[in-house]
Amino acid sequence: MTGIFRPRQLAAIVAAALPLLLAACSGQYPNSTFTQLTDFNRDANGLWNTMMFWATIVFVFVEVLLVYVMFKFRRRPGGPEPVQTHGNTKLELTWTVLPAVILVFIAVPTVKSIWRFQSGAPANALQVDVIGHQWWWEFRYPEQNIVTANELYLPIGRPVNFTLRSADVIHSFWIPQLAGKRDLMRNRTNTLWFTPDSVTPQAFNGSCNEFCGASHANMRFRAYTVSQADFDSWAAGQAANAIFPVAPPAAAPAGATATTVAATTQDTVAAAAPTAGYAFPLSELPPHVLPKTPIPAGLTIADDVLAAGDAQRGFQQYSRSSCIGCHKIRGNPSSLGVIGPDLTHLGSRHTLAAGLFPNDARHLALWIKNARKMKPLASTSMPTLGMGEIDPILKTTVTAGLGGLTDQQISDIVAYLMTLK
Amino acid sequence: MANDHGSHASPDHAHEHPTWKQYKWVALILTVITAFEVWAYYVPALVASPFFVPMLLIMSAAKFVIVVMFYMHLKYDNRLFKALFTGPLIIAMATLIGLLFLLATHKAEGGIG
Amino acid sequence: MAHTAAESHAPTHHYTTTGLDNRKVAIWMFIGSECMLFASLISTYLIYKGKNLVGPLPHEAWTNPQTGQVMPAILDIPVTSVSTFVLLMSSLSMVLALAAVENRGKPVPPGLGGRILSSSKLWLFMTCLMGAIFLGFQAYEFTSFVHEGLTIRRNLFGSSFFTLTGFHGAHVTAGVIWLGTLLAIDMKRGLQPKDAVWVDIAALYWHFVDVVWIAIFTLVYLIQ
Amino acid sequence: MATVAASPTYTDSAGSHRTGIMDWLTTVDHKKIGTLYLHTALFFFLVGGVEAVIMRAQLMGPNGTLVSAEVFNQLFTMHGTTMVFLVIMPLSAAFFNFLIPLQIGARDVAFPRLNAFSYWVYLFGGLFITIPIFFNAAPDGGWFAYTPLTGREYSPGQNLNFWVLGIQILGISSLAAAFNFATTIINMRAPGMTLMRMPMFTWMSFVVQWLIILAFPVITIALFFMQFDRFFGTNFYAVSAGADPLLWQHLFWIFGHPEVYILILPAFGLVSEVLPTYSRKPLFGYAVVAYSGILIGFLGFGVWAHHMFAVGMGPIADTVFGVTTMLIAIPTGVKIFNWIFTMWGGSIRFTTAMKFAIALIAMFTIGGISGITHAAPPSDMQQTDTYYIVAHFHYVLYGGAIMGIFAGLYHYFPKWYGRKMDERLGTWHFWLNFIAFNLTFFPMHFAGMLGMPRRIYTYDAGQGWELFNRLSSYGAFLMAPAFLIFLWNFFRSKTRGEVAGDNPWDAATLEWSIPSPPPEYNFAQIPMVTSRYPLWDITHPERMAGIPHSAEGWDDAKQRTGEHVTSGGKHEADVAPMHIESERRSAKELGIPMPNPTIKPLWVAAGILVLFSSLPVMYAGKNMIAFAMMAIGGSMFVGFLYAWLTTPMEDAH
Repeated sequence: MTGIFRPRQLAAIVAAALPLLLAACSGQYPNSTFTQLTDFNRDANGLWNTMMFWATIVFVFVEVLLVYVMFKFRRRPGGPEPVQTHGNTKLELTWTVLPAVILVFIAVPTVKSIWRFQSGAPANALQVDVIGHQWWWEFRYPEQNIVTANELYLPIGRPVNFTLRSADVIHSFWIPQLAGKRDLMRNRTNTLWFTPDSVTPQAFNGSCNEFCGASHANMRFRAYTVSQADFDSWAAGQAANAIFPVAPPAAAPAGATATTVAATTQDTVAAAAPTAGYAFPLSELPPHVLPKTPIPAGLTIADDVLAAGDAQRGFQQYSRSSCIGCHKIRGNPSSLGVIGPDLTHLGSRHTLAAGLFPNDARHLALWIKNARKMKPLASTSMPTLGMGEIDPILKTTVTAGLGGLTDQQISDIVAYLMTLK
Repeated sequence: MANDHGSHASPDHAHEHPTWKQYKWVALILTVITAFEVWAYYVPALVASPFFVPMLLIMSAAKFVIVVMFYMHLKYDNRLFKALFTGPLIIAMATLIGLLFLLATHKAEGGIG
Repeated sequence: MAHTAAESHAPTHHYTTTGLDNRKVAIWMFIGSECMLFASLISTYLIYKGKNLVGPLPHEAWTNPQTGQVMPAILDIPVTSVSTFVLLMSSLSMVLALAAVENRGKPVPPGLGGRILSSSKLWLFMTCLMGAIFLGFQAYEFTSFVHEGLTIRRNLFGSSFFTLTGFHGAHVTAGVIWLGTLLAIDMKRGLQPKDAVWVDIAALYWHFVDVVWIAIFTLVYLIQ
Repeated sequence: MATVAASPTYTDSAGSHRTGIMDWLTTVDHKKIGTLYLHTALFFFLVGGVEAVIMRAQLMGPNGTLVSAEVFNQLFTMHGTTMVFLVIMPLSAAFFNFLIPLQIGARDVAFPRLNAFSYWVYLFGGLFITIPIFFNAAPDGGWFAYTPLTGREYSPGQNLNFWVLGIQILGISSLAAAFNFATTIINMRAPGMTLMRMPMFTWMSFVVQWLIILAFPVITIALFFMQFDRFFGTNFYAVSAGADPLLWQHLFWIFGHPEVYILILPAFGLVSEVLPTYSRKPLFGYAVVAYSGILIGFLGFGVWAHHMFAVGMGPIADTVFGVTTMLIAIPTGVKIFNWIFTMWGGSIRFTTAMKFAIALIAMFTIGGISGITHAAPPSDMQQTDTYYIVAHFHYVLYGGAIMGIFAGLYHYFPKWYGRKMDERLGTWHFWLNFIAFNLTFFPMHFAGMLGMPRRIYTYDAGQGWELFNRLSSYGAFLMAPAFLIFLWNFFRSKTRGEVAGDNPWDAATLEWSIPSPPPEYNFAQIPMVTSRYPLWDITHPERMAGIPHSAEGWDDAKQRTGEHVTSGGKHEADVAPMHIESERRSAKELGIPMPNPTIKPLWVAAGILVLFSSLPVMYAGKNMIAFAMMAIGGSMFVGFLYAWLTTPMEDAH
């Protein structure tokens, strides 16, 4: 009967699987876990290879045996009645003991690896605190006094120890090419450490891996491994207060407001480092790190309005908008919120909205206009701000009374924020 | 009738039940242990000693076993019932101990500062 | 004996593979299952012990954040010791009730003691009564805790304590209703030895609820 | 005189001749209840399948826009919940109901009315948890419902209420059924049917009942905590009050891991019936297969935390749970080899049932091997919560449980309905299903190891996952017609299939010694069993030469009960040496008393439904309506339960 086709089917599957497996090791899989870029992954992959070695043997043995039995013992017309056996103690003992022996070969390196990576990080490790939020990542470097969001810089060759906590529900921190994942949660502090030791600077995608609500899929981040020198430069830049272009040009509107603003900016500049720090060059970012999420239909901003955005006006607008209640910009004395991501060096980041969009003027403007449309339930606290937009959660139209912003005002704020390198 | 009686006298009834005398003694022992436990609770030196918790656990286990053996007549009943009870009890205790080991470590934090 | 003709012709005892009654097999498995149920409840209570952010606390004095007043530990050991004793004694009356039903039809031992011991109604009633007294104590304990500020929402201790003892209390309540029903049947037509298995499974349930309390009393009330 | 009160004698009741819908609503016949389970579960299979197809359509390409994030989250939550609680468990329950009494030579289960109750609770619970999806209010916290996400603070909607209450209702059904079947297997076996002569399906079912008895109380408590948190504001999972976010996870997986075996072991039992039949050989190493089933069940309680390696339990716990998990591979591997050697030297007939059984061996092996890879925590940290895991457990639960259940359905259909399913359509179903299954799930291994997380409703372009997702989606689209072919074949064959006869497959166990479909009383005379394959003793004595026979058990029974060995309340005359019954007579003619049909279990179940439904009403702030519902539901529950318990099961003579 049809049983005869089975082996071919099986063979076809195995044949189809092999090239896929080979392809998996090549460069077109930018989030592959099969990398040699950290001590952690080398360890995990060593373990994987050991297991795959035995798995292949067991798989081939079992399936070949099965196929052989199906061929050899299929019913033939007029065939004899089968010889009756109902057990064989020696055989059964063999296939009980053999797997047990194989498991020893797997268990020993497993246990070694468990203890190696769970006995505390090396003393010289760089400390990074990761805090998961619905749905974005907060990264803090306590030694460097840095607070940033959604983009992580790691020096090559130095172990890094992550302390993982959550502000709300459980999240899971994962950069597949660098290490395994660890959960972040309230009331428990987790750790994870590894040493990125690739030769060249690289950029990676990271993601949340524990289901954390509506926008779980949109909780992504980026990690850059850079040289120690670049890292130091980056760290110095990030640790400093926001740099904001000095005093308004001569043509700036006169009056009390302008004066206060000027005074404030002067202070800001005085406290800030003179130059922005290192940032991973945009031109060197591999394509998979650049977000390609489409903009939702019906959400637009006119090019000319966007281009006309003025940073100085934006600064004023920002400083009296509802933004300051949730976001912090060190150097802007009115922007002190801590609920949302720290925006002090927003302009130095390459992505927006937890890795969902490229961080350019257009996306930032649309994000401010209607974040809840850009990212489902982006957050109950990041409101829809564009005048005339419909809030997808509240189902109401945003008006000036509700703190709505015109496209022009948004463009100004964007211009301001993009200066925060 | 005799047959009927015979079939009724199946193993779960064919054994000796404990008697009133035994019941009385069991009740007395339970009372004494309970009284001792409560007394121990009020002796600060005892409470502070490292034997306090093990002692209470042993006494409570003793009461547990006595009730199960005599009042639930597991001592006299069919072996099957012993298996039906002790099996799950062992799994339940192992689970309890495993959970305590795994979850004793969490710390309540006020929140993320 | 007093049997109808039809009954004596009828087939007799259900054949079972083990010779044991189906209901008894089932009740023991049910009790095994209940072990896991209470193990989960007790583990949770113990895990959350000492993890409270606010009082009241079971064994330690605590400071009321609103008033700054130092409040004593909340558990009332003397009261609970009495209710524990009552529940333990209810197990004694339960075994006597079962024995009385099983021995019905046999000659009653001479004297008042013999008559008392052979009264299943009395012992079923006593068991129900003691169960009800236990529940009364629990109701008193719960209300006084609520007055002292410990509600099921208050803290981890409140949630796990009320749930654990509440589940036990619900079991006692079910037991009282069950035994009350048996008592009503006994009053109506008299329980016979053939009905003993009904009393037996109710008794096994009742004793199990008792041993759970033995564990709770030690783990929750006595160990600090 | 020794008549036990609750077990009055059987009689042929007047009520047993009801027809039509009332017949189904009032039935206490284990075979009919099995049929109800089967059809309800197939309906939910269709629902769960539609959910899966929509998800695969959404994920076919990057940045899909077919459904919103909210809808997708409801879909994957309900797909998991449906397939676990409303499809595989009830399909297994259909077989428990239909087969266990037949396989052990009993006239019914130990508690027939409790059995009906279990079914009605399942049906109501299933509808309770499923219907909200049509109002975009279905549970959306995943089938694992991790706290604190599922607490009121982060999921304030009604969605999760339906989940927590629905699973609680379904738990009542599973527990009631488990006590019933475990008692049946312990206590209702025919004389001589010792434990080591039980058919393997009954053995595996027995292990499963124990897993349910011990695992479900834990989830019951975990759900109560969640329920209290959501409805009454307690703090069990409230992290802001200092609760441990892992408490739920541990309790859930203490239940959840045994649950995996609850899903797979019945299928193992079914293929252990199918393989010997079509190989014409007894099961190789019967005792070892039985013991390994027990061992899998027992070890299943000691491995739960391997679902949680990413939560950071510390090196000791990781080591312990990693190693115990690896140990489970041993008894599982033993089963695989025993099945292969059952076929070895046999005379294999490739019926559809056999094809599915062999597919189980082949596919479950893949799932088992990938299972080993995440028994190693450092490796699992790269795998967990990715599509690799999705691939793994579909190889176990679809390649294992579902394939086994299909094998069982094709194999037992003739016994169930008296007709065979069409083999040509069956072959189509098998091959389409087999190809579609591998096309759907094999690429997921790659997607996962190449970095694709689970439970995401969208992914960006250029991540290297497009190909695998497209293949998986094609596979899912192919699986749908395969299932429709099965449904067509199933319903058509009931009335138009080839008439089967009593023992169309030449099988060896008791259920094949009676007419197909079995008469309501199952066995006119209870057979005395003297070996593991009682029917082959008659039809193929030559096969039974090496297999031990004895009067063990039968002698015991005789000795214990004196001259009066009876079964199911029958006289000794109704117990007879192993024989074939092909004559079909009515219970009345034979004088076999049957339990009365009754609608009370349905009403008790309905009372539970009303009681539970009051809580979402309360959550919506309509307290008066909620209290009214509680009062109505509570009194229905108590009232009908009393009525049920005080009515004897059968009419007295």
